[in-house]
Amino acid sequence: MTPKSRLHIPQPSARPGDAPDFSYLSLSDAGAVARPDSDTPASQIENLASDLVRVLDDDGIAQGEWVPDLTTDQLLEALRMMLLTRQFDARMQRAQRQGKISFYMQSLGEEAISIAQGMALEPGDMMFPSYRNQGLFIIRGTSLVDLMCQCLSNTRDMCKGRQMPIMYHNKQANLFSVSGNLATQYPHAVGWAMASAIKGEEHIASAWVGDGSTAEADFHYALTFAAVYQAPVILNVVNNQWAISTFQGFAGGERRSFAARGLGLGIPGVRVDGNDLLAVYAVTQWAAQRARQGGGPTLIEHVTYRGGAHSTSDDPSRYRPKNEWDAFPLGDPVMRLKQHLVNTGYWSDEQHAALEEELKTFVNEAWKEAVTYGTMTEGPRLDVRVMFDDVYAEVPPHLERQRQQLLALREQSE
Amino acid sequence: MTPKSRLHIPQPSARPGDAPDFSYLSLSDAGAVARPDSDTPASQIENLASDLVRVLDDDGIAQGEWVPDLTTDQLLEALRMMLLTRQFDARMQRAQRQGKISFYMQSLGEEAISIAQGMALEPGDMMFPSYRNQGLFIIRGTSLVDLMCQCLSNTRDMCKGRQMPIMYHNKQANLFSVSGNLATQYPHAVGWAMASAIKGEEHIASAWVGDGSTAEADFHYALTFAAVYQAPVILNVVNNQWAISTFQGFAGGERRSFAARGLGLGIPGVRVDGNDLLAVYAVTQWAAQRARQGGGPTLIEHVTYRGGAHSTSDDPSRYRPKNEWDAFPLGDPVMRLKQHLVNTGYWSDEQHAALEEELKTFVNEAWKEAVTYGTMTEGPRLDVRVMFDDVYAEVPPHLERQRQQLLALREQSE
Amino acid sequence: MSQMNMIQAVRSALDVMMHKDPTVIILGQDVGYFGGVFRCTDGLQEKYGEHRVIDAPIAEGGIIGSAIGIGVNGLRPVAEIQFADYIYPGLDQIISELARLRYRSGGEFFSPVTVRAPCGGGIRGGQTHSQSPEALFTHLSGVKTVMPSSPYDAKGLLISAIESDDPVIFFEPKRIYNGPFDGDPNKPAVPWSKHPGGEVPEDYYSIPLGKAEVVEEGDDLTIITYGTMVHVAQAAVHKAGISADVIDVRSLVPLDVETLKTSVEKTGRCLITHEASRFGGYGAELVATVQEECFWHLQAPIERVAGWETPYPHAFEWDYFPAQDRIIASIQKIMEAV
Amino acid sequence: MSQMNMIQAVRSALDVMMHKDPTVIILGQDVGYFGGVFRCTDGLQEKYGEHRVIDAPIAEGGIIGSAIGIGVNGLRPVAEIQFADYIYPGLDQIISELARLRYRSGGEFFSPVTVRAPCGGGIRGGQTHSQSPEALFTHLSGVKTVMPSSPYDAKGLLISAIESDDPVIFFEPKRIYNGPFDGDPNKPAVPWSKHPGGEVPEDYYSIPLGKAEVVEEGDDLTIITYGTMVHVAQAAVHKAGISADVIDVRSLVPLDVETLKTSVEKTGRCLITHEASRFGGYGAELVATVQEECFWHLQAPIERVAGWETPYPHAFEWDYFPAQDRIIASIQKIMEAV
Ligand SMILES: Cc1ncc(C[n+]2csc(CCOP(=O)(O)OP(=O)(O)O)c2C)c(N)n1
Ligand SMILES: Cc1ncc(C[n+]2csc(CCOP(=O)(O)OP(=O)(O)O)c2C)c(N)n1
Ligand SMILES: [Mg+2]
Ligand SMILES: [Mg+2]
Repeated sequence: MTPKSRLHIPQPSARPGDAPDFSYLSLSDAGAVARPDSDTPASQIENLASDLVRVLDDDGIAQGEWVPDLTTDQLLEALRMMLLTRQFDARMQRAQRQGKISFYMQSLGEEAISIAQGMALEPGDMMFPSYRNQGLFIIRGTSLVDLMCQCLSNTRDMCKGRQMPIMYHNKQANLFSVSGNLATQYPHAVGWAMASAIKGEEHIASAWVGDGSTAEADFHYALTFAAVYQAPVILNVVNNQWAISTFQGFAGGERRSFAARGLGLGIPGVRVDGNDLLAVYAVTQWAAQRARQGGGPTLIEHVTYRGGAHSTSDDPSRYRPKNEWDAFPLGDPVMRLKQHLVNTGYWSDEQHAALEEELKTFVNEAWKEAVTYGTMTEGPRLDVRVMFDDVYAEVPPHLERQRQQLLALREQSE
Repeated sequence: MTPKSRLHIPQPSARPGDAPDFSYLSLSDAGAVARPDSDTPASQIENLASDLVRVLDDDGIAQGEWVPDLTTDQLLEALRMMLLTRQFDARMQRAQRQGKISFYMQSLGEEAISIAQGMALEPGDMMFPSYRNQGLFIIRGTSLVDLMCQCLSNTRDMCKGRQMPIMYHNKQANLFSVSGNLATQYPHAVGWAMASAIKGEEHIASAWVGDGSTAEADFHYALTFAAVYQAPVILNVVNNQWAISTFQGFAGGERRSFAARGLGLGIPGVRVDGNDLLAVYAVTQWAAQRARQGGGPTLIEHVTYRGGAHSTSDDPSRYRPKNEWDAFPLGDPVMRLKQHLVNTGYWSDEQHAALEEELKTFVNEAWKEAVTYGTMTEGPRLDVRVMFDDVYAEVPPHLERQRQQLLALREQSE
Repeated sequence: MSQMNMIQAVRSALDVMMHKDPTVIILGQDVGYFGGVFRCTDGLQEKYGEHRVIDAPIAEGGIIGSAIGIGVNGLRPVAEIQFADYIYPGLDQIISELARLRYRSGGEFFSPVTVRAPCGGGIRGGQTHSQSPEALFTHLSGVKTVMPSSPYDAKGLLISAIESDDPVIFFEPKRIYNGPFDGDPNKPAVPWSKHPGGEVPEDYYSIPLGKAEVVEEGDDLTIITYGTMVHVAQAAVHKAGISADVIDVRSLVPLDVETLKTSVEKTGRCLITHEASRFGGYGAELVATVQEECFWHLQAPIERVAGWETPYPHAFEWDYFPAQDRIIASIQKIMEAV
Repeated sequence: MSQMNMIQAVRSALDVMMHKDPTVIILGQDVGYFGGVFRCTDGLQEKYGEHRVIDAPIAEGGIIGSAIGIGVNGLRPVAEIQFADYIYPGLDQIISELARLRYRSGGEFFSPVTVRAPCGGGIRGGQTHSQSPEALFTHLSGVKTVMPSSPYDAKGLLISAIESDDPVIFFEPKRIYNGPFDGDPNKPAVPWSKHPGGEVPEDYYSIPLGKAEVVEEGDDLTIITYGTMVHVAQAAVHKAGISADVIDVRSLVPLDVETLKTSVEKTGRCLITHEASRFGGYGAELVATVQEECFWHLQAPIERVAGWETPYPHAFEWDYFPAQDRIIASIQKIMEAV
């Protein structure tokens, strides 16, 4: 073999020890991108897939046509929900470190996406989250205790002990079951939206995947089916720059944005500042309106940054600069909304600190309650009998037999 | 359920009984599309994915910047090869009707694509054909007898009786084994090209799929990997307007061209008149040069029409107008090249008719030879022993045992 | 009562269910305007509209994946995969999602998808149109797997599959779409009108999943099989001139162990046959189950007659197919054992 | 000789082969700069360059599909699938292409791809990081399937897999990456340095595919197993205080029938155990094979001890896992039979 090679290997802009470098990110100024009517044909708004819709400028002032109709109360509630998500994450991260739960994944730095979209969509709209959308569960009112009990696989676990932490669902709140398999929820969302259209209902569907997951087949299937049937669905790509150790270039992000992935099928793409709650809200509302009007799918790329490790099993210091997040030009979504509210006079550092304290206490109270339902190491434990339920709608004879076998064995050993 | 629905169902422009209508096809005039340098960045040539590169105009005159450097001898050879492909198809179609082979698929109307691309690529370039690329086998010198023997599953069958008709390969000629599974060859081509780049070789790969097959996962995988690694590969979509009974709208072709499918990954797309041998040749050369220069993949959409039934199992009169092909605005590739050659004075109707006769005889002679190696119903038959070969590199004991078992059974019954 | 072939019976099941339950919809390649490459959905789009009988892109994973979402939204999708050989791009959605959705969500979400796919050889389909991949599904927890051997069963079982809130993989042996087949390709084709299994009620009826059928009764031997091989096995039994129980498993998962047990305890001898290749095939589970349940009654080793451990070859279709001669040879071996 | 755990042994095999054969390349998610989520490729990219240890997009079908093409072009790809639970999007390329390419092309094309995937439970992975899907592969004609139970075997078998011109699916039981595991999660972890299987030569050596190993010899019973369960079975045998052959199948396909036969003919009793769920699992084939080959020697029904027929549940990992107590209960049942 000759050493000569033209195989292109994507290179991140910085590795451990290097200075962070986000010059590869193309940014628009806040307010710079025009807001077309939501029924504009896809072919006339291809720029939205390359530009970056931003509302909050560097001083936290809302700018331009995309400024959404949100009251101060709504904005304060959004801030509260983002902070709550962050406090929840921090508490659960700690629980994992303490050996109380087996695994955890934070959404640090990406909170604006779930909270804004949760606010922009209607309760009847169905959501198909990824594992980094805990904010959707929170904004849709899932109790923290329920979320914690899922992570604890305890007696109150909604999943009855069957899933690793963070694989939540909330049927009542129209939140689909999170899968451990990447991107599989994408065609589900499209199918759900197709059914909504078949039934003539107004509800739309929305799904989330990460940048890395766009390489999976289900991403392609979903886009194809959404385009063919003009399904009322919002397909979100949360581009947090990293999969596990590979940056978004390994998902094909080096040359075009992820928002552009559907253009070849006639699916409009919108690239939005994912750390700008106002922008995400506005873009989501736009896409939802488009879908409800019969305008079909929209692909939204949220440009953000994974502030923490991929999961509690990961150590990002092995593959990216430690301080990369600090250098991220779109900042921290919590700080940006806070700055906006402080600027507009409705919020202060003191109030913010007080809110943080209040939420910390709230989360700690929830945790205290959750562990009363059991942890991995102590307290009540789920009845092992449920292991054999729900494989089928009714427990078939062979599973009943296996259940009895196990119970007999357990009795014997007691 | 309410009858109300917004589910969009793609509708072909005409059904049996309707007048054919190709107004949905956007066409450029011959010579109208500029030819950029083959190293132009993808972002600057997105128009090529929407325009239609054409060289031969309605009078058969070659026009514009894409006129390739082909001698008259080469053009005459191309015409001969297209005609040979067509005669071969006709003969094999008849063989199927006569019960001599179990199945067949013609490439009627699509001959220019395989012949032009076979001429434009280098012998060391690896081809990953679909089942409708028999022209590639012919232009690369596979003997008709070999092709026929494959279809006959007889004693000279290159596949040793294991494949249905038309699943050829030609290792020496760098033609990969045709698969019955749609689109699976696409990632193979990309992988092959990656290996070429790893080894630092000049060879490129090329793969073909139909419009309908673009919906498969492998299409997406191939595009993603080709874009990420900038693999030296030409990815062809032969858009013959129909899958089996569904038109190209069911593969997402209603809003954008298939050539546009890679734009979101930064893969340049070129939409070409697939019935214009000169245009296909020119575009292929352009893409090959681009790949060899390290410019990575190109997606070529060949706009053509499936002149015949999908296969011998199909009856297209059930789902499309009988005379649709006659109305196809890009005509018949054979007639168009013929017209060009007649116009330039190097060819005549008489010569054409004589060539047809000559090739018919040639094909018939080949068929006569092929059947001496056996048919489904008579003549020599493949030794059943080979059924157990080539499952693994070496026949493992369990397969040897099974072979002996079968042979014992056969002896017994004699 | 009508005479129906298996295609008509499948179509009738779909028709009855679409009429009865407005949430039933069909999705698949060429199933709509065209009526399916095997004509199983012929006329249904005209009758029920384009929004209930839906032509799909050529993307098996997308068909199954979107069907799951459709099912979660309260409809009851029947997905057609054009050939069982092409179900593999949909395997991830079946294995990782469809089969485990109810379980992983603590029983709160489910999707009642039925996946229909023509399977099996004997139609000169070569290695890509002849496969019997049932064993890849029967190992999964959370899906049911069914294969009928007659029009009557096809309709009754398909109706149960569609009505089931569990996902069902429904394999249709295409070699017997038009008539029962005894394994001899040189004999003239027999139509279903000549077979009692071709008598099919036009209206609704269902056959419960999880019940095998003893299609022929005898004392000396138990043959356990399903699909096309039911007919081949019966012909072999007659030709061999022995008295055997021939059991059509029908529902591969859940398996009707009791029926197998009762029979093998009676006969003490057992032969298992299927078209799929032997190693790791569904027959292996049948052997394991029978030997676990009936060990003390067995008077001879359980024999398997199955496809060879090679792909299904085009030219050697009838050498590959586990035909009567191979079954008879095994019957003799079993009966000789003392 | 060195002390290696299974991760180091796998890495050593890759290193040895990359050094020996410049056509060997590695492709997979996070395998390059990072060295793999289980660190099996740590340091290899630095040593052999970015063009031989290649980070891949998150697309298992694309990894296998492109690896096939890479192999056809004369290189020898080793593809890593991050967890066996995520191999399903690649199944179509494995089943329809990789396994059958040589056959369908009359022996002219082939692709010597090795697919590595960590499998099995016991690491709190829940239903999506605990699966043992080997039975989906062992039914295929044209691929070989391997699962080692020690660092020594892992290296020797992986080298054979890479050298093989046949495609090999190579499952690595991740529960024993760092040490043998007897099935009791409450006991302190044992490192490989305390086990003879942790003695691994640093240089090239290979263990032929298709050969089982009798890891423990005895007279009363044969236990057939593989992967993590080899250690659990051995512990159970010791605890039960019986004398048993414990056979590590190692190469699931092709299967070393002779070794099984010799043992069961000697002992007359047989137990089969694996982590995967029982119905239609690889154990079914083992039962079928043993009963076919050794029927007249069997003094008791062959027992299977396997995962329950449910997905692998997070909270009930140790109830699901076929631990010593279940094996011992079955041993007793087998030994009591007369
Ligand atoms: C089908 C599949 N393949 C691989 C994995 C392992 N895995 C889990 S998360 C992850 C990275 C995903 O990156 P991205 O899509 O960008 O999402 P993010 O974690 O950044 O939110 C990988 C490879 C998986 N869960 N599923
Ligand atoms: C994976 C897979 N799914 C379905 C089929 C059945 N099938 C064979 S050809 C065909 C239509 C393909 O249409 P297109 O890609 O446009 O190619 P064309 O036949 O027009 O050249 C279908 C659905 C198949 N062969 N493989
Ligand atoms: Mg990411
Ligand atoms: Mg087509």
